[in-house]
Amino acid sequence: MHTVVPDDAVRIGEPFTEEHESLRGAVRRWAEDEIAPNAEQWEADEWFPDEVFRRAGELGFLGLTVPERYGGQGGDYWSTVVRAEELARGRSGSVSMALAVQSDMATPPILKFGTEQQKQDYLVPSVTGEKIACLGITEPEAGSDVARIRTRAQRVSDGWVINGSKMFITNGVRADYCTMVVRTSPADEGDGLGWSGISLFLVDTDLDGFHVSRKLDKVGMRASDTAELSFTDLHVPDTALLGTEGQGFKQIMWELQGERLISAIGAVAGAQFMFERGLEYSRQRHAFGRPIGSFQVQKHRLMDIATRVGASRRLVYEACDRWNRGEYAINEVAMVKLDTAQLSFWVADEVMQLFGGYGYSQEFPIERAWRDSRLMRIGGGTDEVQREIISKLMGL
Amino acid sequence: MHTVVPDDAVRIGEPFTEEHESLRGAVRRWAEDEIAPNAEQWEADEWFPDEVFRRAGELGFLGLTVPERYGGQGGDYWSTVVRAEELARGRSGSVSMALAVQSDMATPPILKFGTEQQKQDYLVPSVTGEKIACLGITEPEAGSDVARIRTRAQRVSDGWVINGSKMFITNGVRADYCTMVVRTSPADEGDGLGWSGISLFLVDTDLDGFHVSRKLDKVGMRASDTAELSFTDLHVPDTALLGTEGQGFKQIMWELQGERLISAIGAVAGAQFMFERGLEYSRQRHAFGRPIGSFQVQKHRLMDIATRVGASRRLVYEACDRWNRGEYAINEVAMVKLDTAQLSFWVADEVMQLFGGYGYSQEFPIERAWRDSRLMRIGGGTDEVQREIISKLMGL
Amino acid sequence: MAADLDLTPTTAAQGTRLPLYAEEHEALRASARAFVANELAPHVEAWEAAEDFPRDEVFRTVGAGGWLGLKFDERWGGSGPDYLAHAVWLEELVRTGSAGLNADLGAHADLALLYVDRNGDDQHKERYLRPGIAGETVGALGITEPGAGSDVAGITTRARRDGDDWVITGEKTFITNGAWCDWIVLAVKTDPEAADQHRAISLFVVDTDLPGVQQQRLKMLGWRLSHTGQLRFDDVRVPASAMLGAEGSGFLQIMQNFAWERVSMSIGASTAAQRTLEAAIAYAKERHAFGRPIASFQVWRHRFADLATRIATARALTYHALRLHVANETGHDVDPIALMRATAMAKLSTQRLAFEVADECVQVHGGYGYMMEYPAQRWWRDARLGPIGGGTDEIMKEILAKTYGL
Amino acid sequence: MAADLDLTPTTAAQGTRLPLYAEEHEALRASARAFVANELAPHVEAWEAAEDFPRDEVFRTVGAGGWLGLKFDERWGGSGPDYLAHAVWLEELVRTGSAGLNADLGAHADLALLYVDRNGDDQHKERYLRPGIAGETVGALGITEPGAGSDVAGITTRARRDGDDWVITGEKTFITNGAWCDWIVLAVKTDPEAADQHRAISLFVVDTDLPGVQQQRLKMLGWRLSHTGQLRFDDVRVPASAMLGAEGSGFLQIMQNFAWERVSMSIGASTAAQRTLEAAIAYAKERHAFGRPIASFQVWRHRFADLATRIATARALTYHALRLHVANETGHDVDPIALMRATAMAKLSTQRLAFEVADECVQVHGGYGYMMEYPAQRWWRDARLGPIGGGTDEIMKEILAKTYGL
Repeated sequence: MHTVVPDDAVRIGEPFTEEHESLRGAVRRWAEDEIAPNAEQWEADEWFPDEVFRRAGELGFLGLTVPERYGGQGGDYWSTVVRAEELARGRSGSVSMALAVQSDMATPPILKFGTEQQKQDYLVPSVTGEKIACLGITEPEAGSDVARIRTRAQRVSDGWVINGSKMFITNGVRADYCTMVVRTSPADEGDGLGWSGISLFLVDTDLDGFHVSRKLDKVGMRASDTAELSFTDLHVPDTALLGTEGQGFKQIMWELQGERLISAIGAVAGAQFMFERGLEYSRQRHAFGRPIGSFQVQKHRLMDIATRVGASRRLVYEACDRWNRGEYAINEVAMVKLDTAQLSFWVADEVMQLFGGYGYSQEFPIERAWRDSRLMRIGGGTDEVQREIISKLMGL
Repeated sequence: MHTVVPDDAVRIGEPFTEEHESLRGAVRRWAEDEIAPNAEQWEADEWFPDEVFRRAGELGFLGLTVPERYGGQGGDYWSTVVRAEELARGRSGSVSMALAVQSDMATPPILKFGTEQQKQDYLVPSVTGEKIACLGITEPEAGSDVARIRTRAQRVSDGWVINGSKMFITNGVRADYCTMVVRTSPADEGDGLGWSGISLFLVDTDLDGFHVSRKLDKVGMRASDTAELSFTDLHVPDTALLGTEGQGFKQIMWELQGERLISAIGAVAGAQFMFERGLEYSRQRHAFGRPIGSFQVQKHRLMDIATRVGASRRLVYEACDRWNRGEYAINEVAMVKLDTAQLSFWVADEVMQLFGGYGYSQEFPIERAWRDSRLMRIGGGTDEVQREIISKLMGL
Repeated sequence: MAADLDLTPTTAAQGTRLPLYAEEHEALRASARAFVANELAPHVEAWEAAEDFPRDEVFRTVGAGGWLGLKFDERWGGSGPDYLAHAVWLEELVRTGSAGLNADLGAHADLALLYVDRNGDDQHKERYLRPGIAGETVGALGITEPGAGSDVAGITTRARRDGDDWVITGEKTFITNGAWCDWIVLAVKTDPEAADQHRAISLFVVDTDLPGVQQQRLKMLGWRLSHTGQLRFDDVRVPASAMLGAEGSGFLQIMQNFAWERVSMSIGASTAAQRTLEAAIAYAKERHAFGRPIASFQVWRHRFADLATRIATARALTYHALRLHVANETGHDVDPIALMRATAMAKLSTQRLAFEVADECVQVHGGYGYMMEYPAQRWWRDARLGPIGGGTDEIMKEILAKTYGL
Repeated sequence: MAADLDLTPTTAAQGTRLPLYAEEHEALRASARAFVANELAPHVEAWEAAEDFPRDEVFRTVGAGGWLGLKFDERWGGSGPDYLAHAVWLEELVRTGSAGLNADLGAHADLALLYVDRNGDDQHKERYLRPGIAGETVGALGITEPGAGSDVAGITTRARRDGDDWVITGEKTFITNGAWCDWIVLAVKTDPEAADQHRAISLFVVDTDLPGVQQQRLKMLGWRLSHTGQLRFDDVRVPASAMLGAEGSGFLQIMQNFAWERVSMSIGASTAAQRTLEAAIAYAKERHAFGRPIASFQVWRHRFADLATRIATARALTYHALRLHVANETGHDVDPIALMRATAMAKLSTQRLAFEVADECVQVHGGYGYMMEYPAQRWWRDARLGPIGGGTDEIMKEILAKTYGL
């Protein structure tokens, strides 16, 4: 009989090997020892130290799937899964998000599309955490709609001149460079907007003409810096072009898969973490003389949560499996993005209700997780955008 | 201080007078004594006797708001509310629906738009139950979209010749006449379909060319006869035209308000009835050694039901109040139609879950109410159509 | 005849069988709206940013406007009792857009003053109600404790007799105005050993400048402009005259006064839901995505239609509860079970809904919905208190279940 | 390089870390699909209209096709054990479009035969399993009673010792195949006074042609083609050899066999949900409203996207439970708690979902959805059993809660 158990899985039914589990331990220790104790303070500071990036790099957590020749660990995608899962124990959505932008959003296009020089100049120092990266897609007037970006690069003799602006850019205040989506020629059709004529650039943030217009004040993820950027006659050399001119839309579509997938992994991990907090509280807290977990309504609430978390995790793992094998699983990725974004906020909200007044109070970490998790249904393509993708793939 | 209590209300906070409450008693007795005991058998027969119409007429229940000079009771709309509420105790959605078609869908346009002769010929015998009426709007290819009807009446020297078909016509198998929506001229624009050029007719079903193509086999409301009708060179006299030629769309839009409102009243009443069945069962049925109503999850389920029923009833009453005063409350009516259609099936479904296996069994009446109540989200304009109406009225 | 058929949709009505507001109330609404627009709304963004507002100035201005006395007799400086007038004020107060500000005003006028008015003697009213109506002092209501969230009978703050005085010890939390109130109506156990625990509780009015009282503000997800706090009472000595109502009557008083708390919360939440939906729609009409206004997408149109329908339903129930409450207050013979059900159901119908509307409002704003510079996020945070505060949704269901014998 | 970037969405995959079906299973799928299409599906509408199907012919045909023996050893006429092969069969069986037919086949192969295989001795297997696999006799599983829906420990059917025999008295209901089975695996109390009620129950295989057995068919909302029934046992005498497994081991056997019942129900429901969604989409593409295909309306497109996402999620969990079950059956060291959670969660995730999909399928059909001539109404009625049968959704949560110590 055919076996459904991989030989090297350490737990039946799970995709992880011993190597992954040992990485899990290392990430968890870092998250619990070095992040969690500072999480509240960093939120209050509306900033966490750049040192976190360097420390993550030192520990090897920024290049888990990057080939060793660029300083990475050369692991498979399950290493990334492990990192994203365990980072939830750092209790800082802000740090998790910032690191995900660094390793799973802004830099994979460099590895995939970049020249050797670009890899040396940007990827290698990003893996060590010496350089901090951000990703520039969204614009003030083009939220979920990449095809409508207006930031333009004009060819000049010795490179390109970029004008425009970018919005909601995570790490944007502190980044050393930006992997940026720019229009290099008008779209073939209609109003000149559209998916054609878009290219990617690697832009150093210390260049003249690169401005951080403002640091945005967000309702959650407050330790993470989010910027509005503007570019005025920003001159970049020819070598700033990443990949093929005019292929940027396709390239960024590819990037978005990894972006959405890591956000989905993190969302499930966050939901699991919140479930555990709820479970713990339901055993400790008493009302009307008994633990609130003994009230059937709270018990069933927790089991509804456990079931949805359990189910969502399995679809995420299936999508990870495809991504790990190099498939372009746009359907599964859109599904897990949609599903887990809703899951994570729903779980946070249910756990808040379980905590009652204490859930609403800033004395307990529930309300912060609740605020943080709400971003998922907006960032990386809203729920509505994911539904558009899925329904189009169904031929609708 | 201003008083919020009408002087003649018999219960504080309720809109009913003593007169209404006495009518309520009469309807309830009829429903409990003469309908409920036969309901199961009629469902099995897929028919209930025509006698039910005549008995309802005899008791005065078919002309509650019709002026006395046409044989009615000359009451206000709250009488209709009382009738619809108490008929739920007859446990026959089929009978409730058939009577509602007679008194609140097919005949109000006669009273409102008809000539004196039409009132004498159709309204008066409908109030007594001697003539049974049906309403012909929907067509096989125009479900929720009145403007797209294709049944046509062609002017001839001595009247009109009608060709076409109608679908899902309640009372259509047994009706003596049909209040019918017919296209009398092509619409002004586009493909000749559209809201203009539509008129109403009163058509005797015994005329040559009027065919009951088939009696439809439905999943619920099985004692009620639903027909597909077809018309082949059906000749009607000039006097068959109801109201003004070409004004039929407006007239039927008006009719739909009363149709949706009575369906909403019935839906809430049905939901209330189901809630009471659930409450009763939750006290009687034991599991794990105690009444299932003592399990918190079932308790909260019932209270969720009670709350939604309670809230929906209040909006229905507000809409009834407007209708009673002659307002064209299209927004409120669409809202109560949408809300109560969802409510009544949701309640039936929750009560089925409470009943467990017995809810699924035909030994108990729960599964029939469940099937019956599902029609509301489809008939009289689907949920989706109501949302279109409401959003358009919000300027969207 | 058909030619005369007027199919103009109606938008508002005042009928004979379902009356609520009278003409005088609509006149009052205009002046309430103007007051809110002129005196409060212009400051809200600055106050919210500072998470503070000038207590005395605001309470006195509102008091001088007459808005704190609508429910109370002229004898004590009020203009009522007219609960409907106060309902109009609550509806208009929502236009401040700050649930935290409204909560502080409400904890004073709808809770603390209400208890004094309904359960106090003339001496209490002279001392607390009259200056309270004028906005000269600020009150709070102290029931909830750290260890007893929704379980009133389970409170442990206690008062022991010492000669003619009572000496109070315990802790209260989640008390709106608790961080800065001048006085508080406090639920304490005066007879912790009572066989009937419902007779164990009494109410006191306690001045917060007495020795042994500590007040501390709480930081919360929302209502950040409110001065919700916790209070400690260490051997706080009060005279016997500080007792509100009869000894052992506290539980009953609390249960009776819950009716208005729930009605007022329902009015606030259903009105806030309506305002928030309007703001969401306005934004959706203006903001474009994929080259069209967001409001032109069918999924948003239908979502707005669903929300509008749910708001209408919840508001209809709220008005029903309000009608019953007013009838009850004006000497009509209202079935107490019907009143209890209507008020608990109204709270249950409105609070989660108001939050869900706010959540959709955030969603329609996209990335901007997550930004502090837009008020959407604040409405969303603020609205989340509703299903928790004033008795959680779960507690409402428990209360309702009791009325059905479950 | 970008020019080589292949963004063709993938549609199916078989990976190394999350393996499930092997190539041999996909081959089996093709023949299962052909069998269902040729032997069963063509008759379904007629059978459903008659609410009956030719028992012996159908069971023998399915048996002869080898579909009843995939999970069982060759020694008894099976071709396994291969639960994955059987899972493939269950997925394809959904294409009959008749949950009632599938239920009768499943009650025989996935419940009755499973119990005999796992808990019976060679004599039992010779007598029941071998002819059962061939489709020559039809079995059922009798646990539920009129007074004990989900409460296995609360059953009252009892067997008392009489010499070497046992004499059984009691009643069972909601037993699939109960109305026409040749034999039934019956849960009875053999020691009603046992201190540990979990040791009070034993299982017997009882022939239904014995004196004192009465079988009656039940009429239900859905599953109308199934022969779900109730049985009465009036002093039914069976020999000691009719006992399956050890005396007092019944509760444990039942708990262990629940795993496959839940997995098989989850496979059925998640697959039915997928098929129903496909049918709904096909109809929406073809049917026009307001001059356009219904499928072109954004609210329907997004609703379909949501359903597809939820189905994918539930199926992923189902496959996880299936993986664990297979690993457990094939001698791997599976954590029993993980298995119990995965199977209960899978059932909880899939059953309500399958119904909700069917409900949307009715809705998209409009008036036609309500008509018996379209299968949508049948799928909808049939699917509603899922959250009730095989342990209600509420019971699943109770079971899960126990695994978390709640």
